[in-house]
Amino acid sequence: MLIGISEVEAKVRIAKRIAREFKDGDVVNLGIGIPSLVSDYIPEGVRVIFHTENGMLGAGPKAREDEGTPDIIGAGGVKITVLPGGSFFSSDISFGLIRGGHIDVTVLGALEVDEEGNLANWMIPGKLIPGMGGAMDLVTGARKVFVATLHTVKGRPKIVKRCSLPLTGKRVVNKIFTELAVFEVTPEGLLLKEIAPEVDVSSLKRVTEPDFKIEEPLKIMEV
Amino acid sequence: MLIGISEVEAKVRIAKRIAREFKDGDVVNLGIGIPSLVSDYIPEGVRVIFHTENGMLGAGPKAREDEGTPDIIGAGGVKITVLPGGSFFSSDISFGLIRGGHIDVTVLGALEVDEEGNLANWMIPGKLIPGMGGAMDLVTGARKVFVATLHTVKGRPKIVKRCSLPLTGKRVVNKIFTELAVFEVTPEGLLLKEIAPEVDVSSLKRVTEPDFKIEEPLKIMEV
Amino acid sequence: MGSFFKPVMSPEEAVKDIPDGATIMVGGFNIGGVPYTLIEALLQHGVKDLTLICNDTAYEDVGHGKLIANGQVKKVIASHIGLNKVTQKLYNEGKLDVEFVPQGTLAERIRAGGFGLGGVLTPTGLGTLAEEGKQVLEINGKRYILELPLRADFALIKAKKADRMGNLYYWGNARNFNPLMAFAADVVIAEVEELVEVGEIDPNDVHTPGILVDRIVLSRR
Amino acid sequence: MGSFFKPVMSPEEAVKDIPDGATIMVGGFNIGGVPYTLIEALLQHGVKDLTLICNDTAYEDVGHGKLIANGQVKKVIASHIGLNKVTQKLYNEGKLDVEFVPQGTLAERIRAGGFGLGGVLTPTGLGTLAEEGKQVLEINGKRYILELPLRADFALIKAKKADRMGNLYYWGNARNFNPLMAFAADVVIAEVEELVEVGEIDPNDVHTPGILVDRIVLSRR
Repeated sequence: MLIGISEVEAKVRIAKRIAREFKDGDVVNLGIGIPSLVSDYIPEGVRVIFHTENGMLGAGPKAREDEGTPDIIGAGGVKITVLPGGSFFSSDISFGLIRGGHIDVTVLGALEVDEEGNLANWMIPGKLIPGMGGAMDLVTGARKVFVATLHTVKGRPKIVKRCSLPLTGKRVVNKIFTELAVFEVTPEGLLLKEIAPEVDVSSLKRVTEPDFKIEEPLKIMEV
Repeated sequence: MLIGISEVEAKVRIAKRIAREFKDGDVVNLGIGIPSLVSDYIPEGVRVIFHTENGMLGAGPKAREDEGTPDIIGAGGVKITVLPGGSFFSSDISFGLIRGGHIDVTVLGALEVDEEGNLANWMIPGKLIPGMGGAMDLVTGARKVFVATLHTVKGRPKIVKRCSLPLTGKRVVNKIFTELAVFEVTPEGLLLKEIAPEVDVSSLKRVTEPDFKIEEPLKIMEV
Repeated sequence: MGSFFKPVMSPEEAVKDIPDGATIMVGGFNIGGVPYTLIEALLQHGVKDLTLICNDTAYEDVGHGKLIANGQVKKVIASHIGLNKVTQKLYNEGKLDVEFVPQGTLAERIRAGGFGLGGVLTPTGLGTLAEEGKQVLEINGKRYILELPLRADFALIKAKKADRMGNLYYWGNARNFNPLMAFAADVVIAEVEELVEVGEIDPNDVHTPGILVDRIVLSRR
Repeated sequence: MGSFFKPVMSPEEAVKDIPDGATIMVGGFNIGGVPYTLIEALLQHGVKDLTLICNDTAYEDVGHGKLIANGQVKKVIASHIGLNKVTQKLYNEGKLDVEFVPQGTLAERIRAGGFGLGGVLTPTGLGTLAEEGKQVLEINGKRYILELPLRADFALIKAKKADRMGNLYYWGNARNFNPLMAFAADVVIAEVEELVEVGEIDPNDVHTPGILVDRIVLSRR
């Protein structure tokens, strides 16, 4: 890591930062990986309604070992709970909510994300091919698409000029959150909105493939 | 009436005859008018499951005056009951059942029905224009389409060579039941299956516009 | 999309921002599942030139049928108008525009509008007036009419119960078009007979998730 | 369509007429809503060359994932295979055909198959591999992929409860694809945890009407 924090700490930092993006009453779908951590860090007083694409609103914390049931699981297969005011429904309804623009934000991981807002996160041809699951619908239908990703993996930037892997969605990403920075995707390319306290813009440029504009005044990311 | 029975008696005769067509477990949707009478005459031991397109299976008899609710009504707006084993659902599901071929029989009235199995029952341009309601879906999706109609109205045959009114469905009718006869619609035109005891074939021909073939041996309609 | 709890309003307050010329969906089939109280408020309100999307136009003196009788509607999109004599009369006189839609197609068009789908491919109406002027696609050797999605500015729906988060529970076949319309309008106003606390409707029994509902109004009858 | 009461069968009896080469739908998402008992019977049965339509291929040692590990499947139509190492391995080796379908599109394709619709018009997948080889329609200035309906010879679904007429009640988010698949197969086999008398499931709580169900099997776990 560029800034001397562990991978786990970096992931938690990203999750915490994203958790501060939501407004009271927002409806949010979290992907697996870093996104799944976000729900642990929602600020007090902000009531976010979590959607799971297998058919649930009002998803609560993980179930206790002795209380969970396969009849209530998160999108990653973990046994979870349902909060008061939650609801269950079939998959067509669940994706009607997604595709129809009824989900405020989806947070997804990335294999690659680029300056046009293209996202690749469902396959590496010939190697890792999990499938798109609900991700293609989520990036198409959610009102805002946030990407949560480590800034680099094995030294290689995850934010690239142009995705080389098969896309999950074309020009769909609104914001990118890493342990080093927050970018907004604009029609003119990336706009740096926040930077981590440990780095400066020139070192950030070295680990970010595309050029980016810088918002003035540039905010220091709260960590 | 050609055979000296009242219009009401004629309608009841048609309803009774159709009621004998069903097998135990059949799922049936009844239109308004004569078809709505059919449910009163289902033979003992035959358990027909009635569907109403506003969203119900297991429709039961009319509600008692003091027990009905606008929350359970038949397709004609009458307050009815739900039988044990019934179910309620939204309109998309209701028509998914219809269009998807999950309803065994629909019984509908006619303004005109013709030898090709075309049915007109939703509008008379410039005059009576109720709209098609669920009828176009029913004739398209139900496995069998029965037409229940008086043989003539004001002396004019309801069974015609070619419908002149806007169609509800093209080549959709399987059987036609009147107080005088039962016809099957075949690729070669109408086939007379049963004739009422009071009439003979030549008098039937005078009140039926298209030619028809006659099944041998010709059955006398049970009345 | 909205607040965590949904505002509970008087019927007058709930409909007052519906402007002239708005497109509104109204739930119900015949006398069942109609938001009668909201309709009364709309009659009082006097809003004009509405486009009304509904299964049927009820009766001239019942429910949203009254809006037509009261001259507040310029266009109706419905499957059936046969029980409202005024609708039929105005239509025959050329004073009211009526788009007839087969009932199952109407349900799917509303659903498509709310579900982000581009249209509906249905065999219903082939060879009839319902096919006229529409694109027909041949798919796997069969023909289907392309029917377009429907959306509205406001949906006026009716449920049995709501909780404060807007979760709705319907009862009987009064459910009909109501849950579909909840997806397909910019503002969804739910009239309910009973308002309960969050948690009182079992998550398994919620028919319309509260996130779709913007305003809650209690029935006056 | 069938008998008034639905036969309650042993799992072995219920699946024994599924022939080699059949297309089967299997309900569930990850570990939830999977008809485990029916899958065990299919493993015993040994039927081969199945086309399997499911949301995901579970795990190589869980649920219908085992059918793949056991070599009984020639083609999978699913949105996700990432948790079943055997599916991924066989696919990468070219020994298993996998058609990837976005999850929402999969739900709509199954629904279209069961609802008599000609296809699905969705924006999901535009500009990705999911668009390749498919017809794209421009409707009101927006592009939509035409996705085709899915049907199966048999659907193996899982519910919490059934009554003797086949009415099904699901619980939790184990509902997922099960109610959709009940519409879209020639023979629908419902595995349930509990069988109750007709009338015990409130008509308002029936999620799958019994007329769609052909056979009932009790879960063994």
